[in-house]
Amino acid sequence: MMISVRDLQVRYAGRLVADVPELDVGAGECVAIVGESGSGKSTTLLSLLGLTENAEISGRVRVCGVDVLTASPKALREIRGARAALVMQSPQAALSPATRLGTLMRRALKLHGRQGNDVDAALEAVVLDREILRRYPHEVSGGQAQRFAIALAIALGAEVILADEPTSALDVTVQAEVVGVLRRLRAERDLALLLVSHDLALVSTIADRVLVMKDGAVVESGPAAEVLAEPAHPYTRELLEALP
Amino acid sequence: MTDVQPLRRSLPRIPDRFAAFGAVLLAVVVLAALLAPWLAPYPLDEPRPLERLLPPSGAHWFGTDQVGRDVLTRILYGGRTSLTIAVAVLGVSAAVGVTLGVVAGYAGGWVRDVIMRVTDVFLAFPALLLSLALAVVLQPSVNTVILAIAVTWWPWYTRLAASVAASIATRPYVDAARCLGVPAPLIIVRHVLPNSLTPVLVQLSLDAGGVILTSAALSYLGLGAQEPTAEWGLMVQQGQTLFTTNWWVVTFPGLAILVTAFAFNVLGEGLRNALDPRRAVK
Amino acid sequence: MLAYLARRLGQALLVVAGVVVLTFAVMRLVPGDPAVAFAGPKATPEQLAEARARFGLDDPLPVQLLTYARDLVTGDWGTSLRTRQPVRDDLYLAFPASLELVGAALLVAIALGVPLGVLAARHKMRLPDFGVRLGSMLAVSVPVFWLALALQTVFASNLGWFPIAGEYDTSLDTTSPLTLWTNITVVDALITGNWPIFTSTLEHLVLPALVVAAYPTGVIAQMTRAALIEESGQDHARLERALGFGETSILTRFALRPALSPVLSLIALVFAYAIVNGFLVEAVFNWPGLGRYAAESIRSLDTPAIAGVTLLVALVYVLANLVVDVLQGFVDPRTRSR
Amino acid sequence: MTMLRAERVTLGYGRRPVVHEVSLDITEGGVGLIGESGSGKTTLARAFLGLLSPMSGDIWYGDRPLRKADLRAFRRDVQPVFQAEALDPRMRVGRSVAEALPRAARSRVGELLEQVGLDPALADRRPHQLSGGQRQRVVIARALAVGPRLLILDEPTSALDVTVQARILDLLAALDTERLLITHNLAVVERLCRTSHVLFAGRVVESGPTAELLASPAHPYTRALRDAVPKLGGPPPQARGRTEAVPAATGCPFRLRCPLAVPQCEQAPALRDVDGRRVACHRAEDVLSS
Repeated sequence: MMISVRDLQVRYAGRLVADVPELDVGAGECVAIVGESGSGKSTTLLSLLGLTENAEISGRVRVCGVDVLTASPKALREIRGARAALVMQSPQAALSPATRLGTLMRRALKLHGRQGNDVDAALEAVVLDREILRRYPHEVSGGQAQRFAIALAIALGAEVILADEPTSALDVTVQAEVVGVLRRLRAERDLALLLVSHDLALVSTIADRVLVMKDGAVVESGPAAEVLAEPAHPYTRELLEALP
Repeated sequence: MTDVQPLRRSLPRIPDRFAAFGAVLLAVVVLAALLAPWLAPYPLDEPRPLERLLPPSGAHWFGTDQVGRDVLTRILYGGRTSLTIAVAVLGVSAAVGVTLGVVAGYAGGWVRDVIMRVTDVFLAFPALLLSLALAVVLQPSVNTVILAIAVTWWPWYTRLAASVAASIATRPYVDAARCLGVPAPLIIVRHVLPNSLTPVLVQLSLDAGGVILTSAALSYLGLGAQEPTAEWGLMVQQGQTLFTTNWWVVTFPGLAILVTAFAFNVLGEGLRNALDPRRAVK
Repeated sequence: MLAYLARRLGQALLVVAGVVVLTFAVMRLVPGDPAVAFAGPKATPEQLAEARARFGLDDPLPVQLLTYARDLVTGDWGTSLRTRQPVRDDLYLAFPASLELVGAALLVAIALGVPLGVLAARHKMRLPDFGVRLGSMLAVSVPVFWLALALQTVFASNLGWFPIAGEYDTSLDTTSPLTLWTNITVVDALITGNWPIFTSTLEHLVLPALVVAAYPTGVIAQMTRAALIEESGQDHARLERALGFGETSILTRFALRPALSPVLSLIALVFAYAIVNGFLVEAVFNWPGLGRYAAESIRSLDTPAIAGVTLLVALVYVLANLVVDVLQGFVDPRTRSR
Repeated sequence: MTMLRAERVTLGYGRRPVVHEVSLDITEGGVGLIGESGSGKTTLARAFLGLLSPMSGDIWYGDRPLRKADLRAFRRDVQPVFQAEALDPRMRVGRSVAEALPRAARSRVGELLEQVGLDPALADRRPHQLSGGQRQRVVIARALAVGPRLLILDEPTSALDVTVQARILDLLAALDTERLLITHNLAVVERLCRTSHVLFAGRVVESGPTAELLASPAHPYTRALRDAVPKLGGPPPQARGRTEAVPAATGCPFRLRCPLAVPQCEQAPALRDVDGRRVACHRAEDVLSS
């Protein structure tokens, strides 16, 4: 089990913003957290890597065998990127503006002692050519930037990808490309993929299981086919009916 | 707590009390200046040659100067001069600067280019020299100082207001107002100006300290307030040779300038954080 | 990028032209007959007429402006009434000393300001941050001329750690005379290996440079801190954290370079401010720079000299802005594509 | 003769054109302008609103080019509904709506708010005190204040959550004004617009009845758009061609991304009628049949 969460509760200044009783993602499996803004889906994902600044987190969170909440900062930094990778919503903004993409790749690999890893293979896996390493973030398209973020994870050898609304800022044709890459890599490399999204239709085409969140709580969860075909909770039904 | 580094955990978090601290300090300075006639232990201009250069004592908290005047009294009244200069300079500079800036920012095109190039010229012109030249031409006095500094200070507000107005001009709510047929001047007054106030307000408080320092410098160079006006810069200039022998004559006016400028700067810094939309520390 | 720089150069030339016009106008504001201003108060009628002819004072104003501009370009910046020397030569002597003082002050300001800014940003809302903010707040609030007097009195007159005034111990002129290259004493002494003058100039430089450096150090520390906090709050800092980088390396290796862009444009601004502040410090420490020259010119209503200093300082400000524009390109690649 | 139309309009900022020679009528039943980021759809919308004057060609308001038309009348007939930040953050929302009304009719603000399903008491609130959906309703109320005949909607619901979006779409569908809808969302266009035009790199590549256009696209880009949209429980969306390829400067702009590109595509295809559709593609017939 790549990700195992029990009774996760995240509070900002005492206010409960995310309450997830149970969440498991196995190798090669794709689990999606669906919900509208303010549902706590992103907070849940970020807390798996301890990236929610100034938040009080309780419960048990195990990622790649490491208990995130009790791990030492050093142990936590070791799994970040190298074993569990983050893909963010706004591709360009997620890349340091004054650093060439190649430099970022090199620094990340060096940090985790993985300079030897095959960068070219990682770029090929996301259909990018080497030339992109010389470019700055503002010199590449949104789709390229997002695929580069995935290439970073592959190059570092991550087994888990946490994707926080990876394509909501992209055009629909570009989204199809990025989601296609994620789907292929999950299969080829047996990756565990946790996808956060507000787009039920997109989730239905890629997720094995789905959690539906509203105002911080999980209102329904189960196999994607079942939940989306016969939703048990009225809110899930409302979400489905709202699709234009 | 997960991502907190061991180093950070040991250092206590200090709440951001800057704005409050600055406001209190400033209130004290302003009150002292306003209530000078009541607070001052001695009448303003009453030289007592017998009590020349007395060190700080119960009778004269800040001692007396070369002609026996009570230093504390002159500092209180000097506060009035400095604050009047600051308020007058910033009032004129902001009025002229923001008006030109907002028009330049909103209109864009050649209008903006002309205004901005003229602004650049005044910015490139050494402020102190332009002030000196004006002070020489108009005979040194407090009004001359106000005009001299204002002439070199308005460009900062033009540049600030132009950049803020230019970004507001592209906002959808301005487009919506245009689509309603609202004429440009009304759009500027109703939408552009109110939304430009925050950055200008912050800049005003940050600049107040700078104006006080510059006016004191002009007086120090003998181009601002003239004897017998009580003005901090002048007091430092007159007492500069006494630094070793009678330190108080020079030190207290210097400290008065420092404290006032400091109060304005702290308030400005606090305002900048308080009013900056992205201030919320995530 | 080249198109952008070309446009900036064009704008700079326009600004310089504007400054020339403004200087010309301000000089004409000086009361009294311009001929007196050029020929001196005790000039005889013949000298006045000669000055009137030589400076074309009877021509219409626009013509006078053009001749004035032409003279400036050809290097004839007029003759100082006080020193009776061409203003250009006076400036050639005085300007390097100011450059030396302001240059040293800026080096101190950058060497202190940037690291303090990084320290404060790294420990945001904690003791070091509070200390740096308080310190920089004091540095930008202190009156320069008062600080100059205070340091001079305490460290020079009373403790005697540093010389009271002057650029270097003039007795050394005889024992180990300095050969001039750049006319900046400390640089020439370094190049020609004249150690006695080099050390003496450094000793004389400490106090005045520290005073001039006070404001720039404070404002650079504040700007660096604010820019770093802004930059490290961006999304990319979160991805860097998610890649396993620690806070310190995020600040120094990813956030610092983009954050330097606003700091750089600030340095051009602060450079100009330092030249002006230098005037006051030069007066206190009797530093043979532009400040002292300007102060004396003003006292004696030496119009050509005042105009000369004004134009020179304005030129330096415009040049500093241009240099910063070029540097921006290296610091932040986004500006390169503007 | 339609109330508003573009005739061979070229638009741009500074000297660089972003929209090239577009002709387009705002016909009955809602007109959809479909395109992705950088397609020029917002620029075109601003031209239709009279906020941007064309570099060449004209926007016609009735029988006169907009630049010579009676702007007061135009302002009463045509109003925008923008996506975000359409309300002055410092102004109470009631006051923003009142800005559209003559001084005498300021009392109608409450009535207008009710018309868009809002409690009139909200008039005293500032935009940040309202939800996204409420803010968008205020924007619609302000647009309706002048009694427009045509609403130009630029991505009116893409910043909203899907449940809120559904209710705003219901509100827009119920309005009896004509509409020009600018969006990247095919489903929203299908719901509100009888005819649609697909825009790529500042050029109309296909126009026609929305339902037919989406059911059987005649241009490769329209098909790529349609296939990329995930459908609930449907097949995984297909990515076609390399999306980051920059639009070609010469010939057909889509050719560097087009899976059906042939040498002939180096000559720019003109818009032509194919099976009741106007399409700019040499191989439209192949696209229709496959």
